Amino acid sequence: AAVTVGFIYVGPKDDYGYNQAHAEGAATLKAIEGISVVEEENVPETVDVQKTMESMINLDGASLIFPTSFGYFDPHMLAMCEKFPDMQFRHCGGMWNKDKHPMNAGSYFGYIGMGQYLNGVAAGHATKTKKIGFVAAKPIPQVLLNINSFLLGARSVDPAITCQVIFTGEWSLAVKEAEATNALVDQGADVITCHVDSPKVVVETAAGRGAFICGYHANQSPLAPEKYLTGAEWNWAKVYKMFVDDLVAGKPMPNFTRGGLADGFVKMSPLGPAVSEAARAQFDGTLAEMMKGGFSVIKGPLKNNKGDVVATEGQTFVEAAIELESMDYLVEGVVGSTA
Amino acid sequence: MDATEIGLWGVPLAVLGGAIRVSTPFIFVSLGEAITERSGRINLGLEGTLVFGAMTAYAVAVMTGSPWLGLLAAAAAGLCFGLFHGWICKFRGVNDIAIGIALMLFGSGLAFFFGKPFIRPSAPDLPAIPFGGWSDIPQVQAALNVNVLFLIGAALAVFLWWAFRNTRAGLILRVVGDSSDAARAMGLNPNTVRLIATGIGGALAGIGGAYLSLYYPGSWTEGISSGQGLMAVALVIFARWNPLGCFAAALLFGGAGALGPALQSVGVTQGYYLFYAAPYILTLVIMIATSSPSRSLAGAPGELSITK
Amino acid sequence: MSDRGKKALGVETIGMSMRFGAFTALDDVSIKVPAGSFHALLGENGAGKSTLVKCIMGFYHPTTGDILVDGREVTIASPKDASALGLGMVYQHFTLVPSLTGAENLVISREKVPGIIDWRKERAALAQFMERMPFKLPLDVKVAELAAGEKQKLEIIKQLYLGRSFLVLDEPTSVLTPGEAQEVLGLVRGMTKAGDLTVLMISHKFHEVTAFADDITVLRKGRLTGTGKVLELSHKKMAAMMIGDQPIAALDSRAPVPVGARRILTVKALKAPDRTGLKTINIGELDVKSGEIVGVAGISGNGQKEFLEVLAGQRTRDAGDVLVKGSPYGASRAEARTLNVRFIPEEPLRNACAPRMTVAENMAFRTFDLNEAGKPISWIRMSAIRDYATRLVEQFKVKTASLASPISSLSGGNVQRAVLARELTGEVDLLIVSNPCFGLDFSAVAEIRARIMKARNAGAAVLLMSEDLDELLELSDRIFVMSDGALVYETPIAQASVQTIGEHMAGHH
Amino acid sequence: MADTVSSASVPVMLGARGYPTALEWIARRAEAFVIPVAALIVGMALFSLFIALVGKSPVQLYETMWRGGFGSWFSIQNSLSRAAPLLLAALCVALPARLGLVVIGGEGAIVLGGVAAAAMGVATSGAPAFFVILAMGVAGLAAGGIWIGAVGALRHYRAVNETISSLLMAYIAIALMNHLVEGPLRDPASLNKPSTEPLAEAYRIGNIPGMDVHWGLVVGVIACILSWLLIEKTSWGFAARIAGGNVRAAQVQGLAVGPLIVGFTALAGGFAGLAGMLEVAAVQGSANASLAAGYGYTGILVAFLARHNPLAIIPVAFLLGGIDASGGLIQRRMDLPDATVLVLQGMLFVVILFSETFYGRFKAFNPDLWQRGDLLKRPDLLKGTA
Ligand SMILES: Nc1ncnc2c1ncn2[C@@H]1O[C@H](COP(=O)(O)OP(=O)(O)OP(=O)(O)O)[C@@H](O)[C@H]1O
Ligand SMILES: Nc1ncnc2c1ncn2[C@@H]1O[C@H](COP(=O)(O)OP(=O)(O)OP(=O)(O)O)[C@@H](O)[C@H]1O
Ligand SMILES: [Mg+2]
Ligand SMILES: [Mg+2]
Repeated sequence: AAVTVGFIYVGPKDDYGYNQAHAEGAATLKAIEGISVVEEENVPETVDVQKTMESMINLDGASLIFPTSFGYFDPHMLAMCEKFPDMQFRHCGGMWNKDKHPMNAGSYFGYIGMGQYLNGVAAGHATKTKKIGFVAAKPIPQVLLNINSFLLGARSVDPAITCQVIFTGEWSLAVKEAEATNALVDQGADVITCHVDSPKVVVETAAGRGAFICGYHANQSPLAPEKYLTGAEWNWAKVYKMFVDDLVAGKPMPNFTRGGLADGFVKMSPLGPAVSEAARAQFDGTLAEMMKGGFSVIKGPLKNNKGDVVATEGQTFVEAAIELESMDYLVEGVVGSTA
Repeated sequence: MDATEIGLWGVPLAVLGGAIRVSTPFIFVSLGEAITERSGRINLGLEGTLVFGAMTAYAVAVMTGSPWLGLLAAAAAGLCFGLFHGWICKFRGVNDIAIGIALMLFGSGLAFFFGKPFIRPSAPDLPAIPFGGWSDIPQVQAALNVNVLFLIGAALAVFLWWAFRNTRAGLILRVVGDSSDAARAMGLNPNTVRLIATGIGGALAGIGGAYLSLYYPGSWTEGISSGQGLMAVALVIFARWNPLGCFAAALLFGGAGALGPALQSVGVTQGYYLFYAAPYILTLVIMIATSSPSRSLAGAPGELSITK
Repeated sequence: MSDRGKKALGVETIGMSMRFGAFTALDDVSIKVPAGSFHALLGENGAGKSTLVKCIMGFYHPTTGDILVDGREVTIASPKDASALGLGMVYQHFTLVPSLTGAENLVISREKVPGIIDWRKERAALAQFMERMPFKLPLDVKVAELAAGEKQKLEIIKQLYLGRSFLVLDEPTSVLTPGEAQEVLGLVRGMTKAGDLTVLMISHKFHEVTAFADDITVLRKGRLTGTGKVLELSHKKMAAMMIGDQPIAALDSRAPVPVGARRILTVKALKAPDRTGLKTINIGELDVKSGEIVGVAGISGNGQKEFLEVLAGQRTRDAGDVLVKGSPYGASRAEARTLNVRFIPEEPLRNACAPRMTVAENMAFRTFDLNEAGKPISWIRMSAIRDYATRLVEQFKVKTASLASPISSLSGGNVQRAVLARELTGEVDLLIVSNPCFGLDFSAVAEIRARIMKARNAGAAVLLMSEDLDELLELSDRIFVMSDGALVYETPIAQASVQTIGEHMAGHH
Repeated sequence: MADTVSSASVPVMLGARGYPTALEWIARRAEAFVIPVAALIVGMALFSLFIALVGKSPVQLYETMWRGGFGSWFSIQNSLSRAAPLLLAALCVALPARLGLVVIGGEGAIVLGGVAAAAMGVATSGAPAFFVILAMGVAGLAAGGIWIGAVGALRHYRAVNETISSLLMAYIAIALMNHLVEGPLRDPASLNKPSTEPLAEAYRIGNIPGMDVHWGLVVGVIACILSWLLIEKTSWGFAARIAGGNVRAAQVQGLAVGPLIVGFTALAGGFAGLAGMLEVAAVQGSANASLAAGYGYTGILVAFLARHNPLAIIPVAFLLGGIDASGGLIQRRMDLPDATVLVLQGMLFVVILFSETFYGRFKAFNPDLWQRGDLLKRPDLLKGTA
């Protein structure tokens, strides 16, 4: 009566980033009695992923599948949900909508923007040039929220800070990420973070140029122990265990799962040696406030970097606010454009 | 102007720095391929060799702690790939282009297969020489932090250019590449010469891979190359088989590649995808402008299948 | 070798046999070429001449047999060994490297080339060497840019530069003008007389043999069929030794060109760039009438090739008209078809065939898109193509293993025959031919010339370009000379003199 | 002229009237089957060695592969699904190859074909399904055709090397696609995965009845068959083969080489564009970055393995799809990395390509040889002098 759970990754399992974070979560399930885990890496977002899901069900007997990449959802996972109504599918990304999507589908995601805000707090204290940098893959809402959070965190330290962003256009493209990092440092940014699938290159390049780093996806501090301030990490182990526990217990699994720092979906890397006492204090204070709930990164009065108001005086958006999921602006202070 | 903020000057500086940083793998692969193609064979598999070289260099550097040993290992691995290509293509009916494509797959496959355990550890970098000491602008210093391999690549380009016409080995290579019959009549064995040339080409591609993983971007990931090896092979045709041309083409390509991020960093952000395509567009435009049906591909080695 | 006093080497083969698979190309051939002699090796195409000399040069390893050099047995495992012994060869097909300059070609062929070449020193040495040669050649341009005659001279100069004591020449004069041939053979003849050199020449031209050689050896189907002193042999005897007493195709007698014969081809004020793009060719006025062969003579590299390419539609023209039967002709397939124009370029395997396609397919190039009624079709029928090819193969006696063999597996003469079959079938109003007999033996040559003459007598207008003046004199009704991109001289055959034509070819007018 | 061949002796060597007998026909074809299959077996044996060296069981591996790629109706459908886009992608390489061109940038045509089809689908939205799908197909064909046709035109009229220009243009096409999908053509509702507006369900292409494989497979197979007919059976194909065999010969024959090159490259690109359209209409439902999935590059390999024969593309693509399909199961069952499949493919292909050297070497496959003894080795027989 073993339960088989399938994981599908879009890139290599060990990439020091997005896929690794999921694979580490999956690995914790392997230890659980009665659960067996099957995994497939480097699966493109084409008919291949549909066939992989199908193959996991048909040949491995998987009854719960986690397709972890964003592009797997529509149409690939949805097609499989329809084809296998008795199987459960949970997708990482938060696109499930009870009006549109079947009940054996579901999505989970974490409010990692909070983590980027905390990154920003650490960065705000560390920057001397008052300029911080962000290497981003594509201008999509999740990435924009991270960029904005990073800047706003830094501005909570010093409102004069600006953040330069460079989009690479691809989720994983080592040389371009390195070039982007160099360009940011050349323009004076002295704290760098990123939102790409594999932050290893960004971290190492920035550290090599003497800039401070805030990590993303996973803990990259071993790559640059001196320069690493902190990082926003996923804690998928907690999420996966929760789903699997439900499955084993025969309880219906939730379709729409979100969580942030307080829920343990997201965690921060331990603060590095370069973080000052003042920074540590503000960081801990903000974290404590977030853990209480109700913390808003985006709150009025706030303009975007084209001068339009995005939040009026008194308007606040908590981490779960639905509006944040269609963010299409960069806030004032971010140098860059959404298209 | 703020000492740390160089504004629009960042663009030319980034292009210069980018040309120096990004071009090195292109230089090595295209010089290696130039040697191979001058002997009358084309090895499209250098993409695989590049990736395998990157993995080998990184793995050996991690295990021994010496980037130089890593470099050596990458060159040796590349040599093996090159020799294999050279050996298998001597058989009648075996298509060098097709074997190259298969080896591209095989090289990348082996690299990914054996490279898994080396994604996480960090390897020591190859050293760079700071040529920017005269300036106190950190950006200039950074741009002029030149890796030894770049310098070796530049020297190699000049050396090959000279050697193709002024050494026995260079002339023999050209003889074999231009006419197997003539070579045989001189008592040369074209297959042996091509074997050696493809081997050297592979070794240089391996070194290019070592630069990727041990210097810039300086880590081992499966996406480390993203087609640079294939592009470098194409640049050889673009450079008309001239080593100096290969060097210039690599610089052009590296510099143009840096344009996209640099423009974004100074606020030119609209249509960034199109900026990223700059190296390709530029190369294509130059190709079109410099080609003409009446003097098609001057300098193409006569035995080269792709231009026959 | 200088210690022997005289430099020339004698070479002997004893019982030389060479098998390719089950086929015996050489069967127990013993020949003797004494030091300082000029020896001619004769035989039909495929007789084994090239095979024999390639065995001597270490290019092939004979199945059995020995080689003696100056009476001593030697082992020649590779062209390198031959070269070390002082043996050299000018191959039937050029072995210069096109993308290298003349100087580079010479230096790299030398046995001992230093690792690093000091070009200043080498150039000086080369200049000094060239002083002693009877003809001048530009050594600093790429060989690819040289004319065929210049290449041939360079090949020979290369061997002399390498200081050969024994020189094999495999059909050395096929691309040279009579004057050039005279010059080149005269030079080596002189060296043999002086005892500096021994020459073994393969040739299909009896008059050259008579003029320069001391002795001959004849091969036939791989066997030695005769030797003798040139002084004691007539051309007829030589021919008999080569082919036995088989008949040779005779030219049809030439029907006189009717007075009012229709003008078929008219070329007026044609201008086109030459292959370097630096000069232009300029054909003032040329016309060819029905039932007439117009020959164009010229040293290769004087624009004949470009002129032909314009006529064949491979080169764009800058100005001028090409008219066939009065209508403008742009060499499109439709025009060639309605006007019955046929074109046979030189080296047909390189210029008129797809080497890897089958014999049947190659023979169908002109007609594959027509049905029996001559109407265009979209669907080709392989059976029709095969039937057609079968017919032509029979008619023109093309020797091939099967219609499905690639045409590149055919011998040179048979490729030529296959192309002739393709182009001479059906109604022909205008035939443009270039060097149709290059490298073929005299019986093949006779047959091809007979075919051309037959086409003429049947009413075709023929424009014949040839580097072989004998051929032009034999076939043409009128001869033009092309020099420096222009037609500089015209003569009816009756008044043609080799002397005057030669002078115009050389540009001395 | 002197000739000892009696005119009768030639046809005798050709068989009755120059036609091969059925046995001859089979013998010639058998070579094209036996050699690659033997190579496949040798390649797998070599790979067994590799697998044994890294400490896994080759037996289990092949068992797994069989199960994953070919062993059941599900696995076969899985392989066929993966093979479908490769058919059209491979034609983009094989057709120009018959003209002597090495085009390696089919990926660009696929991507642009997909974008054009998606845009067309949105533009004609509301019209009857048949019309919309047709319009999308035409848009995909046209976009891909123009893209690779341009490569052919540049080659013929400006002598720009087609290998490098097609590669460059593939990168440019992908950039253009990303630009369009994230910019002018972006559906504002496509939040975290920028895409064009989704096609309405009615305009999607579904599965082949009774199969879990979309119609793209049928389109691909038909395209391969049509291409084969075009090349082998029509006068245009014949003309193209002449041009591919020797451009000079084609020019001398007055064939319109330029239009032939542009036409064939455009058709080839059109097929690739159609592959992009099918990805959009049958799989993705909109155009987005997933279009650049590398089919164009895999297609190069398929075409070369098929020796540029459109019919041979079909089994080769199926083989590749099967290996690909079994790759997942190998990862899951044997705890081997995904790269295992790349290593296997690389090894197999090297061996298969190497096996080309054995064509024409075996007497059993060569009717010329078994009819009249060792003919090829005895030109004297061919010359009728025996
Ligand atoms: N390298 C080779 N390998 C196999 N067969 C060859 C090779 N070279 C030539 N042959 C065979 O030898 C035959 C004759 O070739 P060759 O070109 O020497 O003909 P030839 O004797 O000059 O004939 P022709 O009188 O028609 O010019 C061809 O039919 C071909 O099958
Ligand atoms: N490499 C080869 N493989 C097989 N057969 C060969 C090869 N080379 C030559 N032959 C055969 O040997 C015969 C003799 O060829 P060879 O080239 O010596 O003729 P040749 O007398 O030089 O003719 P030509 O006058 O045309 O130059 C050819 O007819 C051909 O059948
Ligand atoms: Mg010969
Ligand atoms: Mg011959």
